[in-house]
Amino acid sequence: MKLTLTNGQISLTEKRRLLKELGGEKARWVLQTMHTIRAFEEKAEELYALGKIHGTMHLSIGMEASAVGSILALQPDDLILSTHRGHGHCIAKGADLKRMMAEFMGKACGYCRGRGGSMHIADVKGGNLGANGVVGGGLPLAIGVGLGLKMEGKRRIHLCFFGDGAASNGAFHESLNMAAIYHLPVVYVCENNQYAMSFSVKKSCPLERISDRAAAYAMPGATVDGNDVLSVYAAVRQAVERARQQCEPSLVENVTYRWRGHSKSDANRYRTKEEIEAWKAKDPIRRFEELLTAESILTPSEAQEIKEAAYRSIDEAAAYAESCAEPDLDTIEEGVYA
Amino acid sequence: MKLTLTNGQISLTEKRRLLKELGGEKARWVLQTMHTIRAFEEKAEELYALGKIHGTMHLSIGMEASAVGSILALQPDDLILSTHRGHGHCIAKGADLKRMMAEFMGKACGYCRGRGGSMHIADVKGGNLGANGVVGGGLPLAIGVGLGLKMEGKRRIHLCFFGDGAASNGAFHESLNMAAIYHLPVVYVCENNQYAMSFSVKKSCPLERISDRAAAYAMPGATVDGNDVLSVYAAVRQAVERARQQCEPSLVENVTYRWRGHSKSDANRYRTKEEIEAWKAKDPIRRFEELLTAESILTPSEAQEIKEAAYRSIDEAAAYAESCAEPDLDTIEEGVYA
Amino acid sequence: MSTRDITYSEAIREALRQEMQRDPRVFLIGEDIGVYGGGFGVTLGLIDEFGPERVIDTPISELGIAGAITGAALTGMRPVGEIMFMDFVTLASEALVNQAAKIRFMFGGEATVPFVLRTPMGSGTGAAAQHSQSLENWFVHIPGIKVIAPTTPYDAKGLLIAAIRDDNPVLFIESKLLYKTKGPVPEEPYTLPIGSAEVKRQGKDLSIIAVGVMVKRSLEAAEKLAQEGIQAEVIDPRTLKPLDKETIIQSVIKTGKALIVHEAAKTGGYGGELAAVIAESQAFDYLEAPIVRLAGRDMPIPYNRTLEYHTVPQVENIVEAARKLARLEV
Amino acid sequence: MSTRDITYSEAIREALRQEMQRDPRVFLIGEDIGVYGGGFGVTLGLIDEFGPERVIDTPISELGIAGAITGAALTGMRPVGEIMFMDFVTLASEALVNQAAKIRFMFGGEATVPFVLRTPMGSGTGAAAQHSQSLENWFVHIPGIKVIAPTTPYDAKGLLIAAIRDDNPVLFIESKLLYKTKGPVPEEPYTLPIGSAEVKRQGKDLSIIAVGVMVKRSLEAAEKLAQEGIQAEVIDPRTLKPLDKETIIQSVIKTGKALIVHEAAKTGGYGGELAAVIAESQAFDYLEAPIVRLAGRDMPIPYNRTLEYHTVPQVENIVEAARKLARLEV
Ligand SMILES: Cc1ncc(C[n+]2csc(CCOP(=O)(O)OP(=O)(O)O)c2C)c(N)n1
Ligand SMILES: Cc1ncc(C[n+]2csc(CCOP(=O)(O)OP(=O)(O)O)c2C)c(N)n1
Ligand SMILES: [Mg+2]
Ligand SMILES: [Mg+2]
Repeated sequence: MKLTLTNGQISLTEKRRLLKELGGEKARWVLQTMHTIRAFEEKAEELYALGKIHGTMHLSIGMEASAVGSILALQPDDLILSTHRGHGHCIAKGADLKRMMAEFMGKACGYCRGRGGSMHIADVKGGNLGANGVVGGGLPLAIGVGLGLKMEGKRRIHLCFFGDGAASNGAFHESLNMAAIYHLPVVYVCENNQYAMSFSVKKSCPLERISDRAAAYAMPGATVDGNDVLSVYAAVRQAVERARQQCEPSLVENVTYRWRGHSKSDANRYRTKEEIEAWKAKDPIRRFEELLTAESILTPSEAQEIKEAAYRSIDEAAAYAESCAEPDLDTIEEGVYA
Repeated sequence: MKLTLTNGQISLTEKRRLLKELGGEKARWVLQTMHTIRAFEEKAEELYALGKIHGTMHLSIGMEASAVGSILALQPDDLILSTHRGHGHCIAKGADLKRMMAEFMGKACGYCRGRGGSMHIADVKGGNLGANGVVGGGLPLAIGVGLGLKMEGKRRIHLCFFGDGAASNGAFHESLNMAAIYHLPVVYVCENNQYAMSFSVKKSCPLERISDRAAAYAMPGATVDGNDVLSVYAAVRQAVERARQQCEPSLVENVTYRWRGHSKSDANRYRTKEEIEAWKAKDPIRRFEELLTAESILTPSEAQEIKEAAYRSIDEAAAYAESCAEPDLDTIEEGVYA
Repeated sequence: MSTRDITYSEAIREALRQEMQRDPRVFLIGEDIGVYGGGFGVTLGLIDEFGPERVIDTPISELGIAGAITGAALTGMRPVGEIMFMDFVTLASEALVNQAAKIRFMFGGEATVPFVLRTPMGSGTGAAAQHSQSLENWFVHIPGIKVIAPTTPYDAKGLLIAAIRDDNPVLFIESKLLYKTKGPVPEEPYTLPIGSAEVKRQGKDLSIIAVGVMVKRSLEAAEKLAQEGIQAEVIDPRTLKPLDKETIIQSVIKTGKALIVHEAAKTGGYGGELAAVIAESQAFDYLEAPIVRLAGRDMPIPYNRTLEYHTVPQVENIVEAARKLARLEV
Repeated sequence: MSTRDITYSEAIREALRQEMQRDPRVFLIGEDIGVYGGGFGVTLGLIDEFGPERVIDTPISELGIAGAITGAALTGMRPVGEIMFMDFVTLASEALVNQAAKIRFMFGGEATVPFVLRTPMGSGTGAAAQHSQSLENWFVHIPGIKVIAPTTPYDAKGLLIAAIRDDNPVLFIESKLLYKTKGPVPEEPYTLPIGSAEVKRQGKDLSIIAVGVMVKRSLEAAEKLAQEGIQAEVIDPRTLKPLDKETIIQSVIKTGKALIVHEAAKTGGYGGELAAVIAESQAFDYLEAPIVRLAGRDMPIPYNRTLEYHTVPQVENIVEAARKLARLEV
């Protein structure tokens, strides 16, 4: 891909250009959405601790730029497939926070009527074809979504998220190969957060960069600093253009990190506190906020207001979700067949 | 890999060097084994037409150099995994022709006691862990064979054959990746005969060379003229050395062609007569024979004798196989469990 | 339009062609289904009519195929996939079981996954252990998938059209040994109800419930049994899931004896489901003898012809089992 | 050495440790089984004792794991693989079904494939549709594989050691909800026979045959039923394949009533096999009532706690079904 990167980042000049192009409103949306994702997950954690959410969940705190920067490059009617660590994708794609939180609480008014929970939230009307409890589970589906959109002929494109762990699965190979040979409008976004559960990407992949595997499919690939929202945007945007204009797939790797454990049952035995702290210092939200204030797009107090608005929206969502009813037991078998 | 190739071939000088190193006996073995494979398959075809062999079979006529050149690089106690098009591998690995032919006829004295047939011949004692009816079915097993041999610590190595079609399967990705990250003594040999059934490798793979996919696993790869037995040998030998000395995997692609249809039910609708004829002109057996006579390693009449010996051995094998008994119906359920 | 005698595979091809003509959202995807016509020639010629955009050859990527039909269905298409041999649905099963079958339910009913996945099952072709399996019960066991296994050209066409128009993932299992069998099939498109069994032969002495090619063998067995004065009723469930339990139960109430025949390995097979459905129903009170399952042996399919023949039920085995059951000798 | 109370997961870990100490050919391979200790902590600490060469973490490559154990077994090793959730055996099933299960037979008996593949099944953890399945009947249906599903720490240790020493591919299914349950387990290594059921509770009024965590629930139900004067016999097959039919049949002959309980979806499940085994046996003549299957609903496991609870049999459902059956109200 035609990207000039230093340490995975586009230049400051390029960032300025992009900010200008995006305009203040979009920039605000980016910041607020990243805050919203974090606020959502912090709230979910809190409610989990209180026993109001059960099961398990996979938090993406620290990875917000990957979700938001990627989806910023899409049109509203483009389609995404998400992952088990998909709350950020869902929110960035425009999901209703209330229905999302209600789903976490297993309520009838949740996106899945309480059937799915964190791992299966979908917002089909909003273009999110679903999180996935199976690692790499979305990758084979991406072939079909790409085929369907290509046949439709409306130049809609598809963005498929997956993790560094999923890149070791056979599904990755079949999906990228078929997208390449059929010339499908698919953007593959690998969120490399360094680990598949406890298995370091350094162990699972013999290459420096997962995006170098794009070459095996004659596809362009790029690896960007996944904690830099504008670099993510710059890379994914190119891939989106290629998908939309040339109907060809690409692979973008967002290098990032999850601050929390893998799921609700992780003792963090496979990594050090120092490593976590070092990554926390690269907080994608703080970095973008600093850029916006440095570039005088926002004042610090405006930035603070945006953050507060995000947290408020989550409080409202949680309150709404708590007020929702449990699914009716009589409806238990609904939805198995159409 | 460190190979100087022109049109996929090593130089004549290098061929001479290899021939000298191999010596006359090995060279004869190579020629005779290629003839034996062809004679075996021609006989199998004949017996099939006579109704003495049933089911289906996948002939490798035209691909003999790939099997023989690859296995020439192995030690007798090295292990191979073969494919549905595996008669050549089996013979080159030293299988008893009588038991092989008996298996084709479904006889009790066949390698699989008549249970397996063409697609499942194994010669476990001889180091052939079996043909495979599943395309790419051997690839996941190769991980385990490599692990087992590595743990054994006797520097035995494993060679896994598969086709161009199998290279599109997820099994390929998982196998090569795991062999790479665990540093396994595995040589992957892709027999690219241009088609997966009717699907051209030009359609299934967006790259010129399948071996370029080795890079996705930080593994060396090479593509050689698979109809040139010494070039195949030269490449596989390097991969074998790497496996044996450094305990690291490699990928070798032998570019070749099957003269016959995919199986017994192929109307050849997907390719032209001209294409088939063009490849027949590259007959690996004739080429090697010409080299040996040109280099005065064999006289034409010696070459003729070798060929006749090969065909004789197959006639004997067929006669033996015909004389064998059918499996006893009382034993039908034997072998399901140990 | 009129009714002609055509083969089972022609009937399937006709259903595909007519649905593709009718509905631009229908497309085919699978290995070698284009010029090659598929492993058994079922799709032969369709690529000439509909082009490679709607008759899509794939690499050997069964998971990819299953994913492709699932994903395309999510975008509103109505794909028909093909897995060349049922043995290889193992490679596709993650997408079928964890994705396609569950998406609608997991998403609270807000998505539909309308596809058909065609695949041939069974032994009898000398193709040995990895090309001869019958794994229908695997998918019968998965909520969210429908499973159809037609046994006549007429049923094949009507049920395939119904399956394509159905809004759920449907596994459409074809019987290899039936591809060349002929029967009357109307030219025009028609559908048959999914979830309706057919009594393929009336009889009062025992009920034979058979799957796939075993329906044909059971009908042949019934002819022989008739010569001995035993009248077997032969029931073809046609759709294995949803199952038309009522037709089976009523038959067993009438005859008091149930013989279940399939070629899949006996243990863990669909015969268990059928036996249980009968044993837990009101037919229980009418049973005059144990419920008998005649099924494939619990072993892989061998290559040798004679061994292969004796691995799965044949007409004479059905005759014998039915005779014993009718005479209450079990 | 003595017998102590340890948990089901400790018992499994002890079996692994002791076999690894005894036999250098035994090694472990699976996702996050090293420092993480596996999805459910079962292998915790083993990497410290045996090192990363014998406790091998893998990428997310389930097919690779299944292939690795099959291939390693062919070289003479005795690997123990782990699939983190049974739902993901779908991804591994080609290697299990078409390779491991068939190799010995296809090769005319000239190879053995001695491995164990451990995997946890079941719902009850709020993990929803893709992390809660019970697919035991898939593998029961595959000739060449043995299937074990222990329900107590004692059985888990003895059967796992037996499985590791067995020369066949064995699927060893653990019940998530049992990991923390405790029971007496001898310290020294021991084996239990594969293919032997256990009557976990004696009773004369009805036979309950249960799988996995349902054995525990059935025993609890039996206690309650006893208070009502109903004596339920509870049978734990322990090894689902090979199945100890005799123990089940004798029990049903004694009680005249059979209640089958499992959490897998009812249709196409193992309950069908059990029902059929009874209905085709000599126990048929002793049956006083229809054979009852109490199983998971035919739907994916939902996330919501209440819905999840009501998707699979609970103690009170077993009590109710048993009561009805004992009173011949079915
Ligand atoms: C096929 C499959 N195997 C194993 C798991 C268990 N599991 C859930 S998430 C996960 C790690 C995934 O790693 P990655 O793809 O890098 O995504 P991340 O969790 O880091 O976001 C694993 C092993 C699963 N859900 N699916
Ligand atoms: C998993 C799987 N899918 C499909 C088939 C049917 N089939 C048998 S051989 C073959 C083509 C294999 O192509 P390739 O790997 O190039 O080997 P070749 O036949 O050319 O030697 C196909 C599709 C199969 N046996 N296994
Ligand atoms: Mg990760
Ligand atoms: Mg090929």
